[in-house]
Amino acid sequence: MTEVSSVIAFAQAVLLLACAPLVTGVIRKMKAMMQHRVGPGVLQPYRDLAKLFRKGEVVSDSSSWLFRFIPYACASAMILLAFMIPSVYAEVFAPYGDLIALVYIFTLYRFAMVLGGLEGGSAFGGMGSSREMMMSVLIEPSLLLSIMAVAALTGGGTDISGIPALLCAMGLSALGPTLILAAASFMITLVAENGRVPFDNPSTHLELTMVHEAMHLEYSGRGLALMEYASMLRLTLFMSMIGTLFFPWGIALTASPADLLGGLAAIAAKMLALAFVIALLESVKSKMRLFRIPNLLTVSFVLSLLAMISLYIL
Amino acid sequence: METELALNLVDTFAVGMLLLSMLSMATSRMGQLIRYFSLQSLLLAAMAAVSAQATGNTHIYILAAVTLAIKVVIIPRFLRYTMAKINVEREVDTLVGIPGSLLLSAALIMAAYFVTEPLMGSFETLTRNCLALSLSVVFVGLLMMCTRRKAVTEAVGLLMMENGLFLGVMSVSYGMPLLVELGIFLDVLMAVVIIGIFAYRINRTFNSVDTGFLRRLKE
Amino acid sequence: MMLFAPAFLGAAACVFPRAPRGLPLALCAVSCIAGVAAFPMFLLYGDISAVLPMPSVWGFYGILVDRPSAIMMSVSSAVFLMTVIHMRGSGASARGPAYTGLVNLLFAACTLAMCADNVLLLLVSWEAVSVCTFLMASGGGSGEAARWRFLVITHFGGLMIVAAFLSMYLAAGTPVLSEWSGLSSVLGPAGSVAAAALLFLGFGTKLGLVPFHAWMPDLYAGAPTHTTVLLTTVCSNAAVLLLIKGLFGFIGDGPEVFGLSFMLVALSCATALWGALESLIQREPKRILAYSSMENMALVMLCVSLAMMFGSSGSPELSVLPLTAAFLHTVNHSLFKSLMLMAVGTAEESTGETSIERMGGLALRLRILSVTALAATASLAAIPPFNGFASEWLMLQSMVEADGLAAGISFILPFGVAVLGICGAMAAVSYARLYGFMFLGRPRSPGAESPAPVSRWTLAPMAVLAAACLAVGLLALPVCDQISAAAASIAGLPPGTSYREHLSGAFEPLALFALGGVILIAVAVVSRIRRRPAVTAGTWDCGTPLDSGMQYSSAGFSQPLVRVFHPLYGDLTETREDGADGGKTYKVVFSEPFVKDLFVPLGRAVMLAARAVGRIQTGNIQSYLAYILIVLVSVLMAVRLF
Amino acid sequence: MIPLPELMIGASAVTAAVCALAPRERTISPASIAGSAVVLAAALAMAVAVGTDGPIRYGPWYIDGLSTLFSVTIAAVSLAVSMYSRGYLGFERREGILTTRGERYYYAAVHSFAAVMLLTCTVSSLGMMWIMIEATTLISAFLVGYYRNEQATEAAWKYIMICSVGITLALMGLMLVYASASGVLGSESGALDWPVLMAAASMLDPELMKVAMVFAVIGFGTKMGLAPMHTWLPDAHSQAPTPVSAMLSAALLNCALYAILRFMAVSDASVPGFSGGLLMMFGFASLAAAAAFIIITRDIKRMLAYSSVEHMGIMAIGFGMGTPESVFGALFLVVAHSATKALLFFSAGNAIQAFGTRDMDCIRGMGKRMPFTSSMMASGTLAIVGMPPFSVFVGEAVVLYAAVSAGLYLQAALLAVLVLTVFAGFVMHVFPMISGEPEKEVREPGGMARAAPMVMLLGVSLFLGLFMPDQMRDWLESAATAVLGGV
Repeated sequence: MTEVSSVIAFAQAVLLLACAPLVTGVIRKMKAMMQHRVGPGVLQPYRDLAKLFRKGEVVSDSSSWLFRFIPYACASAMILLAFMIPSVYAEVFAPYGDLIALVYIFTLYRFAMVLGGLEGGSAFGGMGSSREMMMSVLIEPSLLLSIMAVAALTGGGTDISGIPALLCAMGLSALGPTLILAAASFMITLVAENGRVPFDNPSTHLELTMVHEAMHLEYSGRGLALMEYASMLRLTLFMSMIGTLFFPWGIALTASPADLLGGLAAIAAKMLALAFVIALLESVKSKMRLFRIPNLLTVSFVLSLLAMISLYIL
Repeated sequence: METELALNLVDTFAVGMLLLSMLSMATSRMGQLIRYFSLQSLLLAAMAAVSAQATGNTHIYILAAVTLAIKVVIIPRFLRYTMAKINVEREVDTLVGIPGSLLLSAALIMAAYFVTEPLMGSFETLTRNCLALSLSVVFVGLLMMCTRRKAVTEAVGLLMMENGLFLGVMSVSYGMPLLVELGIFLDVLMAVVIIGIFAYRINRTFNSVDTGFLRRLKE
Repeated sequence: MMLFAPAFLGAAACVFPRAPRGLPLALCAVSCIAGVAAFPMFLLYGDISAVLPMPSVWGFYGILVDRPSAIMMSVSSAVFLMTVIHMRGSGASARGPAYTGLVNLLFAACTLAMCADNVLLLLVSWEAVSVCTFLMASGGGSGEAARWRFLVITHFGGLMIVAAFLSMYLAAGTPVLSEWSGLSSVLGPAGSVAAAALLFLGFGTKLGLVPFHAWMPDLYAGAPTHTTVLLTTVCSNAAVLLLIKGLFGFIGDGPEVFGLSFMLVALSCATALWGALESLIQREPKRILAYSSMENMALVMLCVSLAMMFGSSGSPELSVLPLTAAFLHTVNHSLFKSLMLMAVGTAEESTGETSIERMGGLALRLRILSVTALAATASLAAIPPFNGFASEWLMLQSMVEADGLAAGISFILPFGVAVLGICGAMAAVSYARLYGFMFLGRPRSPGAESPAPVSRWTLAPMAVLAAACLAVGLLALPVCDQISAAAASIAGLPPGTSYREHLSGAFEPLALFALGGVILIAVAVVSRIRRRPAVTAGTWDCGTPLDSGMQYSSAGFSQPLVRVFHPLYGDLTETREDGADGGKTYKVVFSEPFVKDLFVPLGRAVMLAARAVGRIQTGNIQSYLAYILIVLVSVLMAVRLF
Repeated sequence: MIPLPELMIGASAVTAAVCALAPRERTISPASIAGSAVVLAAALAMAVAVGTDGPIRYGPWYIDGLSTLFSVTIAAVSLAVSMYSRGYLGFERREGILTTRGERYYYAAVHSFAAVMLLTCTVSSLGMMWIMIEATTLISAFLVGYYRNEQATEAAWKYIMICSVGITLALMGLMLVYASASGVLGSESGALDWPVLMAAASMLDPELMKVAMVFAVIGFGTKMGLAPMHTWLPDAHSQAPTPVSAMLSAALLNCALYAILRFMAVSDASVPGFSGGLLMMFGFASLAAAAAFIIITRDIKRMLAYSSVEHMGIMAIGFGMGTPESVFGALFLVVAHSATKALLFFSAGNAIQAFGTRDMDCIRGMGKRMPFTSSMMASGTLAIVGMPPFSVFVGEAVVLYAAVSAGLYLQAALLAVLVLTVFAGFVMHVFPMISGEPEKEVREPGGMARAAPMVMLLGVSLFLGLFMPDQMRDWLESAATAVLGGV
């Protein structure tokens, strides 16, 4: 790829990095409006991160070097992904972005977070980790399957930057059952992976219901800031993956400014729509009982499997 | 003497031997049993003589003599001596009971005839059914060993098996090479002596010659 | 040939128990170095071969080091070397000359099995491997019962292997293995299917194929650590190499084994899932690792059977990718599994505890150990950029490759991906659990509170192995070039064929993870700016002081998953009874269903049959004579009638 | 040329006499060892002579590769036995079980036993052969009943009774063969000499030969220990003095096998495959029965006896298949089994004398207290259950190979499964004796006289398992041709 496109790819990655807190803020704001609350401004997440970044750090005496290392690992894994996933322009900066690597880097993130949860030696961390792990057993395969289904649909292999272009080229003929099923399964995965309602409630610290927050419990100051930022970034990444891998129409295929503007508009619109959906879900549904979560996850797994199979049956 | 008579004689002797082993199955007295055995051996010797006469190979005479010496005279003596030495009570005690063992031996005799029936054609011998008869005697002897429990009775059963065998040897194949026959006789003698010795040992260690007591070695 | 002199010298040295302490180990190390040199030597001189002048019953003993065996030998010898050094460190040489001698023998046997060029030599050395491992496994305790099971099961496998090789020898007509190829044409459809199945199952008994895995957990838990290490790495390498050679080199993947390959795929998937499931609930680290070996080897066998499927469905050139994946994963497995086992063994030795319920907090106390263990865990859980990820990535690639095949087979794609995904996730769970409860949190027992210091000899080989794990993960592609050449040479493909043209999409782990590294450094630097020193305080305890009992237990950790997959586990008997002080105790007992419902009843049945037959030995002479009479009469009757 | 057969037999007989009459008791066992060494040397020389310039055939002798194979095996076993007996009897003498008279008696019996067995394998007349086999029974009966206690007497009684019955039935078979042969050749023409018989074999009456073979296989099979006629075997082996058990198992059974092989060669010419079928049937029966008994028995010597039954079964199967490979393998198995089984009996003897019991549940912790014996027993066990690199494995593998190549897949599978069962039973019994902790204080009965033969036998088993020199191969193949009916 040429220098221009690489510069653009770099720029869009930076854009993603920059907008991640904003996306979270937007979702929170929408939610508040749906619940007839005023709610904090959309820039609130930036302020929170800044505050946390300024604060001093307190670490548990039972925690080791790993505990201090984990925030860096999580944050940088997500940032790396930001360079692997296209948003505005159908090229990525990271050399040879690969779908399988992408999924496994998400696993890395989860793994690190779980270990961090176990570090404190308190009941909460362990509980959060164990629940996270229970969910991941079903999340990971469906994530893998749904992404591979799209890859197989395009026939372009596991190269990320190829997929949007190929899908666009296929036009509406791509909108077959495979894509629909895969997208549906991916949507469920998104909600579960990012710990939103009905799987988990990001805004509570009630011991019995929380999953992700329980693992963050021991972090503070900059460590917490990094963790929080990483999870915001993860949400954004998932959303932009839906926008570019499953419904890429509108993405800029060439580096011409017009296309790029169109792409920017398109991704913004998609993000807003997704944010609306998530906010709606969180407003109308209540959190599930823990042991009913697997049922929903199994549904997403089966959906993704069907997506794959439908590719060969139909 | 011409072969007709020889044939009849051999047949008669053979049948007599079978009869004797049936009788010894039927008897319940040790002394009687040994007497029957020596009588059977006598018939064997006589038959050997006759077939030697008829076929004219003379070394069967020697065989007849040896049989007479060993089986009619020495072995019965030795058995009686052993019995006297280890004072066995006179009854033959059986596992199956006399009628049962008689029926069984009748079945075995039929089996012997049935088995040897296709072989009859393959001899130009003086007699056709001697093979069947010898097989029957062997079977009956073995049956006696299976159904009688005293050490001495088992020895007699073994000896009767050998008689049946020699019946076959004489009648079917005019005896064997002399050396072999003598060796066989030697072995028989030795076997009986050794069996006697061990019967004596059994009696000494178990105070009985009832081999039904020998049941220590098993899984 | 000079290369292997030390190997057999070392093997011989063990025979003299009077030899000074440590001499056998030293000799073994020498021979290991010689073994490591195998691959470089191969690159320099090409095939190395040698023949012993003394004839055996089947031809002359000969060895041939071609590319695949050279690679496997080098890797295995490297692992072996590390193990020997670790042995020296952890004072296992105190086990006495017999043990170290057996170590030498095992090395010789494994090396010979990998490079044997004569069918008898191969069979002999393979069985010798089983015997050595059996004799080395005498750990006492729970292992004893498992040893017999191990020996019997592996002997069963050995018989299957013997049968397979005999039939192949029959077809080939020559005992020289290097002259065997494409025997399926001679064996005929049925014959080649039978031979392939026998090979697969036979080696499967060593690799823990369901249901032959019954020996694994107990043996791993009972045997000395180094035995387990060698068993699960070096022996498995030999098994995989021989399996692939046998299936693709000797028999050849013709269309006749197509149906079989489906069954083998199914069997391997079942094994992988079972291993992943069972590893979730084990309490002893070594048991967890036993099941994880089972799972990893099942993935290897899955790749092998996939390759069979591709080859038999008429596109042999595709089979190079799965074969490469299989080889790569075997290599990786031998690296990270040996590392993990050594770490666990060292931890057990220094804490004196064998249950993860009684460990914890070691990361604070044994820092270097925890770092190496983390590398091993990450590789086990296929976390990028470690080598476990590289091989799983290659496996997924070979799955994607099925896309290009006829519709019948491309079905494999979704299922295979699903199995891989679930196995990977479960593996991640159980290794997170393993590492988290061994090294993190607060110590759960006095032993873990103050572990004994670990010697440098012990740490050095582990550090080397950790580095190797990372290196292979980063340099996956160049490594795969070598391996795929080997795979192609076995599968009889033209030497030019590389796995690369079958990769879908382009992926350069080195570049990607370099970028990742840059980012990591950047993040670290940024967050160091004007940073206040961290304050250390107690864990947040909601105001009630934490005791070790309030820590999340490993059983509790896996409880949600057990709830999800409840029906698949054996009977989990939950007993609650009142203690002396009226307190409630609650425990969950898992029993391996295959042992409980298959092997134990089998043994009982055999015992009953034996007793039934045993009755004929009544001890009564009359009945013995009666047997003779009956047999005689009945046989005579039979002859007369028929 | 020197008359080797006479030399061999003579040396053996003389040794027996010397042992019986030696003036000073200290000279007895050296004399016996030297004597059996001479015998072995003569046997080997005979083997070489036969190997170079064909079968020896004069006077009463007919000696071909088969004969030399068996006689060398017998001679080697008896040498090992007389070496081991030195240590074994020395122990009993110290225990006060044994008197000088008993020792003379023992050695004389052992050597005459050996002499008779050697005669069995070298005479040409089947009749003489039969006589010699009966003689082995009569002589060894005394050895079996050597310790005159209850069990020994019982064992000896069963042994002599059952074997005499069997041998009588064998004589019936012999008689029938002779009858049909003399029908062809006319009497007085040495119609019992094996070469002569073989020459005329194809003309013999098939019906008759069938019945004859049934009698011969059942009769000699009783002596060889084929199930269900094997019943005497465990008793005799367990009650005899251990060296004698080794001799019974490693030499005597081979003699009976040899007799069967000679008959089989004759009958195959007239009714091909019939005797093979019989042998295979009894072989599988023995294998199955032995597997069961090995699992349930608790007496170590009985277990070894049953394993002899098992191996006789495998050999019977191998000979029964009747292909060159299978016969080759079975013959190899004869040698391998003799070496290995003798080794096992010796190590069992050490264990029994050390622990004072034959009950395997009472023998524990040998590995710690008796390293040499336990290592020998371990390797012997692995060898006898067919683990490479020992020779039994090669034999079984060749038989298996022959079965597969003859297309007898079912039989091959059955063989493999039964061998596996035996393996399980054996391992289950033996290795607990080695591992574990000894209840009482025991010490290794040492001594060169014990160690040397065991090491020797292990070496033989190992070497034969690893290598097959051309001379050995030629020897076995000539024996195989003899079995398959070449004169």
